[in-house]
Amino acid sequence: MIGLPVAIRLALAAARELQNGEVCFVGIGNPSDAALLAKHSRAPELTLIFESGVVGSNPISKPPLSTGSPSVAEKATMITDGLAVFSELQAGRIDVGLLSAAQVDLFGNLNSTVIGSYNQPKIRMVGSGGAHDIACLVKRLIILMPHDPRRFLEKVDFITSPGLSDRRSDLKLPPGPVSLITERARFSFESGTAALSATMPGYSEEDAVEGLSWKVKKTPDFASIEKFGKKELEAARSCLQYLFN
Amino acid sequence: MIGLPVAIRLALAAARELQNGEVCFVGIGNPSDAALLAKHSRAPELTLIFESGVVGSNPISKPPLSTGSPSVAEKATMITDGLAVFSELQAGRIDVGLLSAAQVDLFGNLNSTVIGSYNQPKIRMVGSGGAHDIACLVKRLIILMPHDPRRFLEKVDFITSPGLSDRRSDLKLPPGPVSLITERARFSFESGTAALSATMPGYSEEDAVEGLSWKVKKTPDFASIEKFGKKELEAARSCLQYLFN
Amino acid sequence: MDKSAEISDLVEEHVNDGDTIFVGGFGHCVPFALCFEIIRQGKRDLTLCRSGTDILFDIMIGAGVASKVIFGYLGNPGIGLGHAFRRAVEAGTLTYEDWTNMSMILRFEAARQGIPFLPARILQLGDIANASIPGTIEVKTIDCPYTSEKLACIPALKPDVALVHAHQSDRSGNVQLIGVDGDMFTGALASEKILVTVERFVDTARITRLPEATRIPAYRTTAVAAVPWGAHPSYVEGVYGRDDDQYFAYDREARNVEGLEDYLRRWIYNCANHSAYLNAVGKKRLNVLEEQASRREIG
Amino acid sequence: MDKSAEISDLVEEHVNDGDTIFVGGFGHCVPFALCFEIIRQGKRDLTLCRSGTDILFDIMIGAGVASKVIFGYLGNPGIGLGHAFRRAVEAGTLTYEDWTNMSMILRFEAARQGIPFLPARILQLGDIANASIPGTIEVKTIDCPYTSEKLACIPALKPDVALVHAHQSDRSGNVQLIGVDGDMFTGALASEKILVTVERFVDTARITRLPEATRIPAYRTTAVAAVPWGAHPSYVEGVYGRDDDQYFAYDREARNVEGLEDYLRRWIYNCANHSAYLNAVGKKRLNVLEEQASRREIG
Repeated sequence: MIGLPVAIRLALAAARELQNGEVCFVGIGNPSDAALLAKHSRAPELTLIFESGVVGSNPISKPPLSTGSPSVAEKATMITDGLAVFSELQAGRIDVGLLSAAQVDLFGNLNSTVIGSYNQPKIRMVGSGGAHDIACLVKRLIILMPHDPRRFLEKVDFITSPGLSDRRSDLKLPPGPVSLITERARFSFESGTAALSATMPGYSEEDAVEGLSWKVKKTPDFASIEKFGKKELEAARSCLQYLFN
Repeated sequence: MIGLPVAIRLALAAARELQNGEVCFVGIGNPSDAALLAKHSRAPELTLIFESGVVGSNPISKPPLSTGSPSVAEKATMITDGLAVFSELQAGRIDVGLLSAAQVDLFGNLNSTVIGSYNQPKIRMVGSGGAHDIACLVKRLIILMPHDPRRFLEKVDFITSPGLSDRRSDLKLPPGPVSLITERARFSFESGTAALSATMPGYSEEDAVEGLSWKVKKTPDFASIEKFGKKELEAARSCLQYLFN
Repeated sequence: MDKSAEISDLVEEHVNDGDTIFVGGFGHCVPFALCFEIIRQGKRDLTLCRSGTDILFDIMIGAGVASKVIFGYLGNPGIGLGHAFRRAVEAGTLTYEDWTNMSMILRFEAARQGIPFLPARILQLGDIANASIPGTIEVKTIDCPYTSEKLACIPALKPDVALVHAHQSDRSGNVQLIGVDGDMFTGALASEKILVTVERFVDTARITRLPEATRIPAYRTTAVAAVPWGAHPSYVEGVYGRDDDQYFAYDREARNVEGLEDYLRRWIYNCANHSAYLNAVGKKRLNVLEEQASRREIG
Repeated sequence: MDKSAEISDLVEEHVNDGDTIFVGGFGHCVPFALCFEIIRQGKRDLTLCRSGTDILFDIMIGAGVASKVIFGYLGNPGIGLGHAFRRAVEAGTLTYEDWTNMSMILRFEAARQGIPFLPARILQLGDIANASIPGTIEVKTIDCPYTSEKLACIPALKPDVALVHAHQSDRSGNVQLIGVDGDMFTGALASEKILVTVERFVDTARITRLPEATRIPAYRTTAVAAVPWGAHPSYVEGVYGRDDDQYFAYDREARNVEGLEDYLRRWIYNCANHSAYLNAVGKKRLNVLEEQASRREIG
C-alpha cells in the first residue's frame, strides 16, 4: 500500500467517500482521479458532472487536463452548457463535490487564489474556477489534500472556497465540508472543526497528524479504514495508470 | 385588389412595414402571413423568429397553426429554446414585432384576454401568449387588425399587451407601437395616438375610418400607399395560397 | 439504474391528486398519451402549468382533472379559444393565473437555477399584473442595486411533476429530442419529478453518439415508458407529422358540453389504453402522418 | 448577407484598442488563431473576460495586449499557474478581477437576457467578495421580495466583442458546433459583436440538417472566417485532438520572461499568418492530432 504513489493512495481514500448512485460534481486532478476510481470499483452508477457542461462523463481514455478535454466529452451521455450544470448545483440537486486546493484550514476553508496578501501576493495562483461555487452549493463537500503540513493552516491566506460557517443556514446554503481526506487519514467536520475520524491502511494516528500545526481531536467513532480491496486496487491500476509513471 | 380576401390584403399592407435585413419576432396568423409575404417579396433577408425557439424560419410548406408546428421548424437555420429568443427580445436585439389581438385602442393597447370584466368575463379568450412580452420589449411594434369597427375601442376591456405609455422611458422600454395596419389603412402612433397616415390601394380616407368610434387625426405626411406590385401579389399567391380558399 | 416502466405505472406511482404538473410540449412532442392516462386514472385537483398550452390543457379541464391552471396562453393554437376553459372560467369553476409565455419560461428558469425569482422588464405595464384589478397576478418589483432601474421579479415556479414526450431514451433515462423545444426542458428540469414517454428505447451507446441531443440526464428522470405515437395528435420531428385535422375537430366538437363529452368518450374513456387509442385513430391515418414527417433522423 | 471575411480583416475592422473581449472556448474550440492575430496586429489595452481560461489568456497577458482580466480561473488547466499572469500581478502591472466560474457565467447570462443582474446564492461567504480586503470585487446583495432570503446580485457583463471558434458556418454566419460548450455561447450571445472562425464553410442547406447545432444565428454574427486548425493547440470535437504537449511546453517555457518571449516569437511573431503557424507546428504533428479526433461528425 504505502508503496503506491501518493496520488493513488489519495484517490483510493477519497473514493471511499462516494456512494453508488450519487451525482458527483468533479474538478480536475485528485478529484477526478478519485471519482473515476470510485466509478470503476465500488460505485459503478456514480454520475460524473464537469463544470464544462458534461454529464455522465467517464474519462478513461486519457486523464483530462481541462474539464473541457476530449476524454471528458468522449462517451458522455449528455453535453449541455455550464449554466445548466451550475444551476443543478445551485438548486441542490448534486449530491457530492470533490475539491482540492493549495491551502486548507481547520474549518475546511480552501485557498487557491494567493499565497500572501491579495494585493501584494507572494504567489498569485489560478483563482476559484468553480471551486467557490461547489463549496457554497453542493450538498456534501469532500476535500482532498495530500499530506503536506505546509498546506494545513490555522487560517488560510485567502478564503477562495468557504468551509464551515454560522452564516450558511441563514443563507440557506448546505452545511459545507463533510470530510477532509489525505492519503493518511480522514478528518470529519461534524464537530465544527476537522477531527480525526479514521486512519488509512498502513498509517497510524501519529502519521495522520505528523507535522500538522492543528490541534486535532478524535471523533467518537474513530476507526482504522479497512484495507483497500482487490477491485479498488485493480481499478486504480487500470483507470489511473498514468499516475504510476 | 379589393377582390382579394381581407387576410391577404392585410398581409400585403403589413408586409410593407418590414425592411430587408431586419429581424422579426412573429406570431401565428396575420402576423406570420405578413412576415412570410415580406420575406418572399421585398425583404428576402428578413429573419423570422418564433417564440418556440426557432430562428431563421421559413414556413412555406404549410401555414403553421402553432409556433411549434412542423413547418416552422422545417428548413430553419437554428432551433434553440424559448428562453433564448425571449432573451434576444429583452436585450433589445429584435428589430420588429407583429401582433394582432381581439381589441385595440387609440393608444395601441391590445386585448387578447377577456371581453367584459376580468373576473366575470363575457368571453374568456386565450390570454397573452408572447404578445405582452413582444409589446413591452420589441424595438418597433406593428399592430395588424382587420377593419372591424367593434374591435377598435376608446379603451380596451383589458390591457394584455401595452401600447404607448409615459412610463416606458422610465422603465427603459422601447416606445411601443409604431403603426396599426388594417386592410384599408395605416395608422401611425407618432403623435401619441393612432393617426391616419396612409390609405391602402383602392380605399379612401372615409373607408379607412368607416364605422370607427375613434376621432382620428391625419398625419402631416398623410399619403396613399402605392399599388402593390406584381412581385408582392405573386408572393401572396404562392405563400398564402391557403387564404384564397 | 433501470427506470423503464409502463405508462400506467408512471401515472399510478408518481402523479398524486393535488400535484402541480408541468405539461411539456410546445406544439411539438405534446404528451397526449401521458395526460390521457391521467384522465383515465381519474386523478383530481391538479394544477396544470406551462407557457403556451396545447388543446391538452383544455381537454384536461373538460375532463375535470384540473382545478387550477397557470399559463401564458390557453387555447387551440392557431384555431381559436379553449372552449372548456372558457366555460369553466365563465362559470367560476376553475382557478386560473394569467401570465405571459416569457414570464412562465422565466418562472421555470428561476426554479431550474434554484433561485426564488428572476428580474425582468416585462409585467410592469398593462393589466396582467395590476393590483387594481382583482384576481390578476401580483408581481413584486425591485430597484436594481447597480443601475436603479425598476425591474419586475418573476417568481420561481417549481412543479411537483413534469410530463415529457421525446424521441428516445436509454432505460436508465437519458432522454433525447431534436426539433422544437420552447419551454419543454426549462420546465422539466425545474420540476421535482420528471415522467417521460419516448417513441423508443435505445442503447446507451446510441445516446453517446449525439450527447448534445440529451435534454434530461438519467439522474433527473423519475421513470420512462416507451410509448410510440405518444404525442399524437401533435407531432414528433422526423417521426410523424402533426394531425392538424384533430385540432380542427376538437374545436368543432368541444364547443358545447355534450360534444366535449363525446370527444372524451371516443378518444379516452372508450380506449382502455394507448393501443386502443391508436386503433381508434386507425392505421390509415397513422400512415399518412408518418409520410408527412420531416426527413430528419436523431443521432 | 455575406459575412465571410479574412481573419486579418476580422481583427482589423472589428477589434479596437480598449475593447472588452470575451474569449470563447472552454477547453474545446479555444480561438487561438484569432487571438494570435490580435497579438500580431499589436492591439492594446484590451480587457479579457471569461470563466475558466486557457493558456491563451496568459499568452495575451505576456504579449502585452491585455491591461485587465476578469475571470473565474486563470492558469494552465490541469498543469499549473499562469506564469505571465503571476508575474504581472506580482509586479502590479495588470488590473484583475477575481470572480468564480459560475458567477462569470451568470454575468454573461444576465447580459444575454438583457437584465442588469442575476440573483444567486454564491459570493456571500469567503473572501472573493469581501469589502474588508481591498481590491476584491464588490457584490451587492438583496433580500428576495418573496422569500426574504439574502441573495447576491451578480452584475451583467456585456463584452464589446466575442471571439469564437467553431466547426462550421454558412457564409451568412449561422455558426454550428458540437461538443463541449461551457460558457462559450452564453458569453458570445451576451456580446455586442461576435467574430467567428470556423473549420469550414458549408451551404445553408447543410446548416438546416441539424439546426439544433446552430449556436449563433446569422443576424448576430459580425463576421466569419474559414480558418482550419484555428483552435490548435486546443481541439475541435471530431476534427482534431488536443495537443496536450503544447500545454506542457508552454508551462516549461513561460516560467521566465525570456522563455515566454521565445515562445511568442516562435509561434506568433515569426509566423506571418496562420498558415505559417501551421507550418511551424508541422504536418506530421497535425496528422497525429487528426488521428486522435473522436469519430463524431456534425450534421
